[in-house]
Amino acid sequence: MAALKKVLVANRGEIAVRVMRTLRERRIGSVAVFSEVDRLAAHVLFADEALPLGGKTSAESYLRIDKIVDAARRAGADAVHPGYGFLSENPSFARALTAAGLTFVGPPADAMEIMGNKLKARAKMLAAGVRVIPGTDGPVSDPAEAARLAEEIGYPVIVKAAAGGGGKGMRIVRGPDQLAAALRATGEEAGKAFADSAVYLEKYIDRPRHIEIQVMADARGNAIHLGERECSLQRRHQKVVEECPSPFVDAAMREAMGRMAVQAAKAVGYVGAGTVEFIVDPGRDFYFLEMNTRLQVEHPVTEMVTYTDLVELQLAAAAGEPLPLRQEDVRARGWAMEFRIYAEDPARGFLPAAGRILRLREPVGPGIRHDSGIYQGCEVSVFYDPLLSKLVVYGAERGDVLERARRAFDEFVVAGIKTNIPFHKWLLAQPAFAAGDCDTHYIDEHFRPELLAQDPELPFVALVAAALAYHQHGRGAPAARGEADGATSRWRQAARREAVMRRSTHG
Amino acid sequence: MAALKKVLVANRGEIAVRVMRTLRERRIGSVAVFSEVDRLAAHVLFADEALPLGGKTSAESYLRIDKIVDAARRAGADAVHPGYGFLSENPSFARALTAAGLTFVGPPADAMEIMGNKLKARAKMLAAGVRVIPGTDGPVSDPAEAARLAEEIGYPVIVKAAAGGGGKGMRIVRGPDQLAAALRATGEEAGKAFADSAVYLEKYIDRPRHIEIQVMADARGNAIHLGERECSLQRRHQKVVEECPSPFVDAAMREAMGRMAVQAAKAVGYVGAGTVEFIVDPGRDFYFLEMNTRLQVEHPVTEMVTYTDLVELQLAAAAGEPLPLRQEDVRARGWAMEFRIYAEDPARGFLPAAGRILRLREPVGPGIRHDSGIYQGCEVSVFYDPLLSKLVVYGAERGDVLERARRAFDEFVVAGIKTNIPFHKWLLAQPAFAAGDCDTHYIDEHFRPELLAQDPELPFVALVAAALAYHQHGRGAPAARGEADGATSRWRQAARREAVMRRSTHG
Amino acid sequence: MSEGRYVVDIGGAKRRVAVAARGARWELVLDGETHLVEQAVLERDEVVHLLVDGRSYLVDLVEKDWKRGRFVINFFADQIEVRVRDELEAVAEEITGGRGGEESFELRAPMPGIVVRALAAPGETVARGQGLLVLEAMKMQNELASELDGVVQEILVEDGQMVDGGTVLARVARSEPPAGT
Amino acid sequence: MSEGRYVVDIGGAKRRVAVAARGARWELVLDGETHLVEQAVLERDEVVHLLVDGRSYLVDLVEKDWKRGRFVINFFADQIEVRVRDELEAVAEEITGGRGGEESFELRAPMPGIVVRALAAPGETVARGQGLLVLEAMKMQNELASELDGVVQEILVEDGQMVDGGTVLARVARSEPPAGT
Repeated sequence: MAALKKVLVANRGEIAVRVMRTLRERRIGSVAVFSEVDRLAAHVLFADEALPLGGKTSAESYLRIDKIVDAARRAGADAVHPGYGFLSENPSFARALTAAGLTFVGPPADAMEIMGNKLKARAKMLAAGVRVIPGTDGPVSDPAEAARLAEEIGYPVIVKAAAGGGGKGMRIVRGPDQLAAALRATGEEAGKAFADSAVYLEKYIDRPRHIEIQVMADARGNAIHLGERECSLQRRHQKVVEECPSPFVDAAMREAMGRMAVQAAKAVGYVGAGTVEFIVDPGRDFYFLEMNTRLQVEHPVTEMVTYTDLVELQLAAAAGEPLPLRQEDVRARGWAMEFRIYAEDPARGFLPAAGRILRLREPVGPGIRHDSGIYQGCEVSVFYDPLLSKLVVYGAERGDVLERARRAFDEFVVAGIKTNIPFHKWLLAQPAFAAGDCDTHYIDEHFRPELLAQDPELPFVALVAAALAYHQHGRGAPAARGEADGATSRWRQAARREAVMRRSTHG
Repeated sequence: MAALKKVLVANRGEIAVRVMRTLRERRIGSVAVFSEVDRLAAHVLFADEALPLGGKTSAESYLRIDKIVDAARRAGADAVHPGYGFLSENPSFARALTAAGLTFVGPPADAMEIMGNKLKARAKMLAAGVRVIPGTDGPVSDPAEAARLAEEIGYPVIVKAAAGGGGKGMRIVRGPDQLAAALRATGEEAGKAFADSAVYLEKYIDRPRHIEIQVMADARGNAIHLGERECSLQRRHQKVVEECPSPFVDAAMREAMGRMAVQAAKAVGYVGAGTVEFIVDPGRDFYFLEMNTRLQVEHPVTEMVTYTDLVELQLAAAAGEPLPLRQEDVRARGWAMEFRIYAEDPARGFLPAAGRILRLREPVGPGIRHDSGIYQGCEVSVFYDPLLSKLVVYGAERGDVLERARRAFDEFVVAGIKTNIPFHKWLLAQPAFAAGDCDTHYIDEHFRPELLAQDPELPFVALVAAALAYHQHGRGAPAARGEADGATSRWRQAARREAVMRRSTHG
Repeated sequence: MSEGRYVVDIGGAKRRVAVAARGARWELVLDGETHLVEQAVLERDEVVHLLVDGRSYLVDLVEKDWKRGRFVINFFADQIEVRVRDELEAVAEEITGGRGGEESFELRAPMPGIVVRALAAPGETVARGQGLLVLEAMKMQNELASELDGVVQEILVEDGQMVDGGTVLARVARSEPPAGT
Repeated sequence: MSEGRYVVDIGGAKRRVAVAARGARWELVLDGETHLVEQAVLERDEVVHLLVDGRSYLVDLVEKDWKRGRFVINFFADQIEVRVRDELEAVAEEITGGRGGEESFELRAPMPGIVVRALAAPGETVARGQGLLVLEAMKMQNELASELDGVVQEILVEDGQMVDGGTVLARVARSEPPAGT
């Protein structure tokens, strides 16, 4: 396969911009696509070329395989990078691109298909010797059979409705005496809720951690891993902070998890960047959970610690090049954390926020990488994911990173829309987080909106600013009396002149 | 000495902000000082507290020891960080602070004093076994004596007027037959120019490189080095690009230079961060040039590659703490380059530029650290150094860094004042630079303003933008006819509304 | 030398401020404490830098209603609403019983917070300016007062309850002003 | 559907442009080539995003003189001056010999560049619009033309010479227009 010359990025927001940065570094042309709402989105401004998809919702735009294939053809692109989300894990998309003679920057469709189906993936992994979470491979109804299987799996187990999901229709069973009742109750509940009373058993992991391994494979059968990412800090199953390395993982565990992740990738003939997610119990036993067949949101923490550019490695794999790294070339150094910046109001149940970003001052300086999909003046719409940007902080030690992150948030200014920055400030003040000691339940158990601390100086500063502004320009202002309406625009015009004058007369 | 609680930063611009970032990470209060011109400078906005010094010129403000000591006292600071330039290498300043009971974040005044005097420093280094550039230690007048000394030093030698400087009153002598004439001519010239005809001899280094070693010492007699920085890319003795490591230095040479730098530091009882500059000949022989007794402008490239925070190490040394690193703990990884962004016009002899930064979009993303002292809307004054910011780019390999730097400059927008960004773009396109093969003469020999390439798309893009703007809003515009004067402010008011409308109708 | 006296509503509290020019600086007297403020404008009506007793603050004026003296101020990632009135105007409001001819007063939470305790019970007669309940918000306890002379009709929240900004906390019905005022 | 025809001076060259609205887009015909442009405004009068035949450009209008049609456009770290005139106006200038009643014309370098060659010699009669010399700037060769019918008085630069923007390159003295026009 020839080297890529022009790549269409079938995504939006920070990930589209981030992919285009690598394209530009590799002298590959970048093509953006955009919905009607996104005419002025950051990725459109950043790209070399941009083509409209029409439509407002994702379903009308970024999820339309036909439109994207057509755009790639019209732009003369030779490949498409899907980012994450949207069509990134859709085998039909990969096949449509291949059919159109375009390269999909991602794994083979078959690998995506297997990993996209929990049952198929479980069977495949079991066959490949990958440790999956112990459980029954099908429905169980006979209580005696269930008791035998539960013994085999080991308590606690969880009884799950086969048709259930999202935390509904499941019961934790901590000993044999509770099993029969739980089977009966879950079955009845499932019958009512899903019109299917089938239930199955799975090992229940108390206070689990969510740790994932980055893998990278070429089309020649080589595969390596690039260490783990700790992703346990979640709010309702949504990751909010990730780090690399994990404070929970030592060298031996990393090696074992990495080996198993590579095994999983090889079992499905994987090519490109993928992530094998593990659920880890407090005793450090880990189980395959799923494989994400795309670049992860949190890939930057791996990049910072391993000195790699995962998008570059993806592009090389897609172009059929051999992996430029062997396993022994992968060396980690330092510590990195990613804080996801969402447009949402942590004081009101993390309600998604939308609107115009009136003011934006981003943290910079030593140890800060800000992968952003926003700019001052841009509109944040309600149509898409509320992820605005990712603040990636790195340093020599975890403690340095925590202090640096605090500093970064102390210089982060966003006005006009609500963000979860106050939430991150709360999190950084938690001793358990500082100690690296949070499982996946931590936030849901500990966070309450009233714990959010506004800047203690805010009321005083705001009072001073408002009183002075009103004194000078408001209704009662000596200078402005009788001209309140027209005053604003005149002041605006005079602002530059006056600012200059003030500077030379003050201070 | 107790831990520091509040530090006054006796500087301005990017270095003041950079120092304050570390102060904030270490939970130390930061105090800015500012001249009349700098009321709205970036460091004033960033600091926790800010005190006016009055005055416009440096001599009236940032160079006034009395004012700064007074400000530190008034603010209740316990220490002063001098940054670089201004008072940073002034022993009287260090002594005045000590006398006022304040900690100077820098070396002992005596060490500064020795290193600040070329003759004293040379003698001290010779005594300590540090290799200095071979030369006569005093004036030479007798031709026979000169011939003997020149043989000893080894040709080529340079005949320098003792009272000379800045490239005046010197002659390169490549063999014994030219020596007598050069002595006579230089002496005569010096007599006329400086009323002092004394001359001396020094070894002349053809096509030299300028490589420096970062050292760090504590008050307990420990000193280490943190590797080298390549600083050969200079324009008229002004550094413009620095990198770490140097493409010219191998492990053995680094070790030897490092050892010698530590020796130099120990010889003067050095404490804190310092830089030993070496001149290196093409045969890799290196000679002590001088020691800079402060943080260098280019310190970030060392930080990126060694995973250290040199300001943090400075603060620890000033507080009397032992060095937290031993020599064997210092490990380098990856590659970093710093591009100095100056307010100057490379198309017009690098004439310093001043004015308001009307638009600023800074490069961000993977591998970029931008240490900046500017913001959109700020004024760049003619009163101080034209250094606006430093674009620090890092990655795994030198080649990656070069491509990334090109990408960074391709997304860097500065409008309103001239900068040397076009010069950096030229530099990045030079094969000799890409090969790491530039000596200190490279820029002066190879750069010509007419080699600056404007963006090839600029004329076309500007034409389209201007024609459309004029068509819609200019004198001849169908919509604006007869209302040209008042139109601008109305448009401005309507901008937001219209931008939103456009977005929903376009695309 | 322009001077002014204002009543400022912020975070559910009412503060009195006097502003006076002192050369190129401003003197603010806030609840008896004097602050020296130097103000510099980055973008007029939008961004202001303040040195308050030497401390450095960069502040964004996100919303401005000059006539009503209503502002939303952004400071880093936090925002707060502020209302500034001339003291004379505020006094006039006091004399007319606040909010002109309104017959009842709804006490609303000016921001999310926790109800610490009610200071009056239903049926109780309260004077304008008298505290109705204490709301803890932004780590500060704020006494929220009645804006009418009247009778408490309802206290709609309980001690310890978490409330959103805008939640109605209590209702007061107007009592007739004594004849002759 | 608003349409307009303009003469644009840029980088020492004179270009003819026709602008016409096509729905929400614009069609620009530039020296016979047609471009489809979609314009979106980030900050009116300041920042504009253009999609020109699908290519993405973010442009800052740093200086605007709407009356005279003079703009300074910033694109990344480069700036350029552009002058736009209505074609009719430009034609009118041609008829009156350009720049109204001026008696002589100084050809100035519109930007720094290198003189490639002179196209006319002192004493030679030139027509308005006739090239006087070729200047290479921004990697493009630009023919700089006389704005007067007249006689070349001086060519002040030599081939290969590097010149700053604003340098006077040549002078042309007006010749009387033929009677009757």
